[in-house]
Amino acid sequence: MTQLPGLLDTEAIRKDFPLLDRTVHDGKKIVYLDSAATSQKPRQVLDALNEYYERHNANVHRGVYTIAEEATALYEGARDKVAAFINAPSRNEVIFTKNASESLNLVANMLGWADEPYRVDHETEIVTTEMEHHSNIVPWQLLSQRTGAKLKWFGITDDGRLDLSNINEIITEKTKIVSFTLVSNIMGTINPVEQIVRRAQEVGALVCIDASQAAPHMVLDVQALQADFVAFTGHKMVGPTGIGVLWGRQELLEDLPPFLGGGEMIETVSMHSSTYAPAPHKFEAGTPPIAQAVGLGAAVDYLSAIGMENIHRHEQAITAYAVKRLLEVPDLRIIGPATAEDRGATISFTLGDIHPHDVGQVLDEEGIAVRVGHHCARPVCLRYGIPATTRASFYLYSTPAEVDALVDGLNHVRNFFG
Amino acid sequence: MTQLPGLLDTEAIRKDFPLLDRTVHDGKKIVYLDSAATSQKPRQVLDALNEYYERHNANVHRGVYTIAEEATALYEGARDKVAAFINAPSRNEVIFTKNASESLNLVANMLGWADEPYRVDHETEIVTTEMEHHSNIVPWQLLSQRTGAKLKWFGITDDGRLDLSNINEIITEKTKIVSFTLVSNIMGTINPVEQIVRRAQEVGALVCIDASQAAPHMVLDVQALQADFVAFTGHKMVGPTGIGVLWGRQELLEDLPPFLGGGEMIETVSMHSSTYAPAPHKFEAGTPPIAQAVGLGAAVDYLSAIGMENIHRHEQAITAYAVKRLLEVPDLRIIGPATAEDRGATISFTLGDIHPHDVGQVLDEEGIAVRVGHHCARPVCLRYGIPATTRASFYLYSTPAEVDALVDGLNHVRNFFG
Amino acid sequence: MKLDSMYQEVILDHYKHPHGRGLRDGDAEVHHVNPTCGDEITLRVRYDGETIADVSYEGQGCSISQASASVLNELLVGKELGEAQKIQAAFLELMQSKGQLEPDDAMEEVLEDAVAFAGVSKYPARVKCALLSWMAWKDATAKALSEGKTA
Amino acid sequence: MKLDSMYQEVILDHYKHPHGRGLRDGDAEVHHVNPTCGDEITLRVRYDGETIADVSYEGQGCSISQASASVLNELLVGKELGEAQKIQAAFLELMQSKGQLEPDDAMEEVLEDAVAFAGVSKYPARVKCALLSWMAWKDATAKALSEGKTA
Ligand SMILES: Cc1ncc(COP(=O)(O)O)c(C=O)c1O
Ligand SMILES: Cc1ncc(COP(=O)(O)O)c(C=O)c1O
Repeated sequence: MTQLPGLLDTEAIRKDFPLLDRTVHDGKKIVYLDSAATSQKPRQVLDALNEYYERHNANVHRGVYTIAEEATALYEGARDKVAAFINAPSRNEVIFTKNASESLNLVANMLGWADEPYRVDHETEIVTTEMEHHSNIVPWQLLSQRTGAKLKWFGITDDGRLDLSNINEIITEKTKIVSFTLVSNIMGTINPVEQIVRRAQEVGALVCIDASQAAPHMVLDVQALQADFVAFTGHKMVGPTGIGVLWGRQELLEDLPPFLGGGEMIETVSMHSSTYAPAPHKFEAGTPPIAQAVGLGAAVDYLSAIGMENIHRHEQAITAYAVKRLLEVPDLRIIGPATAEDRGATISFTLGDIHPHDVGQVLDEEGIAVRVGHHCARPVCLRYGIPATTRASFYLYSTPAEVDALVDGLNHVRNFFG
Repeated sequence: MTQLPGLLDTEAIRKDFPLLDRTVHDGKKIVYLDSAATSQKPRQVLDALNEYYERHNANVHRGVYTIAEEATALYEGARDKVAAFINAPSRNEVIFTKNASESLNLVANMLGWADEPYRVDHETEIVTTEMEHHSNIVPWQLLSQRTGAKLKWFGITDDGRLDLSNINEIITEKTKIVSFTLVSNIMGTINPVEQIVRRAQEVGALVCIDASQAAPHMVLDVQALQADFVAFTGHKMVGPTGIGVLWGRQELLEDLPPFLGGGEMIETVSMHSSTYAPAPHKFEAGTPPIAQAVGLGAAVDYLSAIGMENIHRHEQAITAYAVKRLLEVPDLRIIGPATAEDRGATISFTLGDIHPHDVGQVLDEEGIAVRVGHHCARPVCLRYGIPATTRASFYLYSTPAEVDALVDGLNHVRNFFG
Repeated sequence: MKLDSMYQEVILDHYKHPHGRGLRDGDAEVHHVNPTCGDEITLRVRYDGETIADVSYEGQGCSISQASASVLNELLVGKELGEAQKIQAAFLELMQSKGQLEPDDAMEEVLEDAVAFAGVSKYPARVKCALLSWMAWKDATAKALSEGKTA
Repeated sequence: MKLDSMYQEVILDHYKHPHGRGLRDGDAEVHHVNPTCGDEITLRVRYDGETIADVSYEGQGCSISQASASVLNELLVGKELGEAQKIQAAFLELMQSKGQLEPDDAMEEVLEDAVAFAGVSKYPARVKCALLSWMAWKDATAKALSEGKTA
């Protein structure tokens, strides 16, 4: 067994994740290398869901009876946990959504309906990057179409970094919002937040950070980031599906208009007009994903108990090892940073002329689960003139042995189509 | 034990619902009479959630590996189940959202951004009713504010029915959309769909039906309703939190613009522009509530196995019994229909001058869980000049003995504040 | 019975026979709502220099919110602003104690009848009911001050 | 090995040595995309009366989608429209069979090399790859017909 410095005790950790015991194709143990798409869930999170449904299930906020108070305490307690996890100055800055995509759409729509000084209109500009997940592109394209605002973006360098050489032309006095990803979901690149935030602040633009690929893997401190909004998603951080988070600065959440209307987000309603509850409830219309928030709270507890620094160190070790071993495979080209520096544990590559679909199919036969395609980041594929990539992504339960299995699998793929 | 004709075998059914075994306040068995707020969940639904997370968890639609194909089959299979449950002409007409509120906001936003002939603008009118849940009022108020369209509504009669006497003045040639609830969540009233739909069709207006309080309790046949959109929510129909449904007619879903942008809802994306996937995916941005959809599929299976006609008959029997018994309590006034005809198993009432908060609190001490307040339908309280109501709501697991417990509890309340 | 710890005799008394209910002249008026349950209060304060000359109110709500407004009226009218603020702070602390705070003699001296609300603090959904009038009073006072009506 | 049922020798042959690849003159052109994986094809049809004179194409995609386009070209070019539609329908049926359909002689006669795709029908994610060019052909033909280019 390969031993690397900084690894977690994966033997113990893997026992928490029932799915990792799963076999496919006549008894082959699954090698799950698709955590960037969604992570597996530990027993602790599933227990929290079951406990909620079996003992405390009730609608929140409006009940005076015992289990309604318990459900409310659990739901709001999850907000406290998430606030602590991201070092939010106030729990009221944590909005629960259904996923990161909703969080990002929420920001775009708030700004579209806002009054000055936040309002995005035809005289203003929106900035994003070529490296974004579609969920941080399409909302801004829609906003731009609907308001007439101009959409601009940072390009990518040959080695998978943001090209900030023209930062002063991209972010200008007209820029109202700069929205970019902290970690690329296709190339693993970790982006230089500080430089972008500094320029945005210079021109008075708001900053929205897509932390979907960061929150699961590293310490996320919204105060240190100095952003105005930070979005992420539960299912990638050992939490349930159906829950996302938007963190926003309190004064902004107070000033900005609501997005979805309905129960829970109001103060008083008459047929003629309504007033809205203070944030975060102003942005949580309808019955929230209660069990899912509770599950996310348990996920955050689980990650914190292991320690985000330790998880990050583990992934750095695995990534360095994986980069090294992958580059040993003939014809393999890494798309994105080809070293272990300033990158997360997500590695995209091409393998000669073999289409990623075929790579993925043959690997699956060996029990190895990787993702193939555009990874919801088609502009990156266009940028590098490739139809798609094969992507392996690692997490706190990944082992060097799984890297080895991947490399063996890729060699098998080459023989198969050789 | 009271025996009523048409009752389900609640002894067997209650064994499926772990929470109903729960005790509160030193061993008092819970009497859960708040199913209109959210239903309890059977073991079968929780098992489906666990099975999904422990064996098949992967992101959907993009994987070629085994568990990703399984997850996709489960997620899309849930869509088939829901489509069959509501007799949808096509599975592609079933959109998964996070709750009914999102479904209703989705309709409002599609119409706000639509081209002619659907576009809602300052020359057009929107119609709703005074009986709606806030989630079917606020989205239309927001749409009206944002487009300048005029919002009109049907009033309520003294006995809790829609006042349709002026239907031809309310729904006119200017009306673009009529949105109303099939069953009132505060008074239990079942509304006369046919008459409203006929008038809407006469003037060429679209019809949106809020079936949140209908889908759990009766046969829901979207074709028979002849509506254009039907919204409902999973957590009230023995499904998980975090999942809702919008059904829409296929040609409308094809013509109308998307709402949330992001992964999954696109066809191709470039930085300059994007094209969208066909419905339903066009309206499902980001990682969907996968496990929750699977859970809703299991919920629909559970309800169908018992039979929606049987559930409805059970609730009718319980409702008739509850109305009769409640009216025996001195000073109790039912808000809404005071008979068992054309109403669901949700009964709101006031008890002399005792504030509903106090009623609920004292009942809780007896283990009886009822909801108190506006029930997200403040205009109804305003209409009847009351600050709030106490609401008892029944479901397939409710028993006549629980009705008796409620009545005993209410008599205790009267003595307590007497 | 746990319920008795919430519905103390004193509270039920205030509920049934509220002090100072009704709207009278004031220096400032506020309207507060508890969106959770729909309780509403309209409250006016009148100052005579630093002295609270009157707190008048009208509203709808449960026994706890009604009794709390009545106790507030009884406790604060006639007091100096500084003293009233101390009472308000003590009441807030008690209500946020989640049933963990056992009122001692010192507290009883400050809060008088209001210590009866200690039991309510165990019921999170009702804490807001108890605080509604107190928050309204604080807000109305700030408004009166900013309009320069006192001192 | 299950994989061999998908990657039949015939399929790999077509993938490595595609028939009729490249864009040539046509009566109608369509561009189809498989959003699930990003496979793309541009396809043109040319009719000579009722006879398919040419199907030319260009695109990017996996072995399955490439081989499928090659097989399509081989099978359809030279056929009468009616016959081609029968072949298309048979292929569609086979691909939607979820591995349940064992091709018999009659089917082999209609589909020739295309029966090799039977194994692909077990893999839902790949069915769309196999169908991409066939859907494009159908669409292009409808376009050519509606523009009155044939018969
Ligand atoms: C009639 C009605 N419509 C809409 C809703 C909103 O459903 P949700 O809170 O799940 O969005 C509810 C329940 O809360 C309801 O009873
Ligand atoms: C960087 C990034 N942003 C946004 C998203 C969208 O998250 P979700 O699909 O949960 O909305 C993802 C993952 O899908 C992602 O990787």
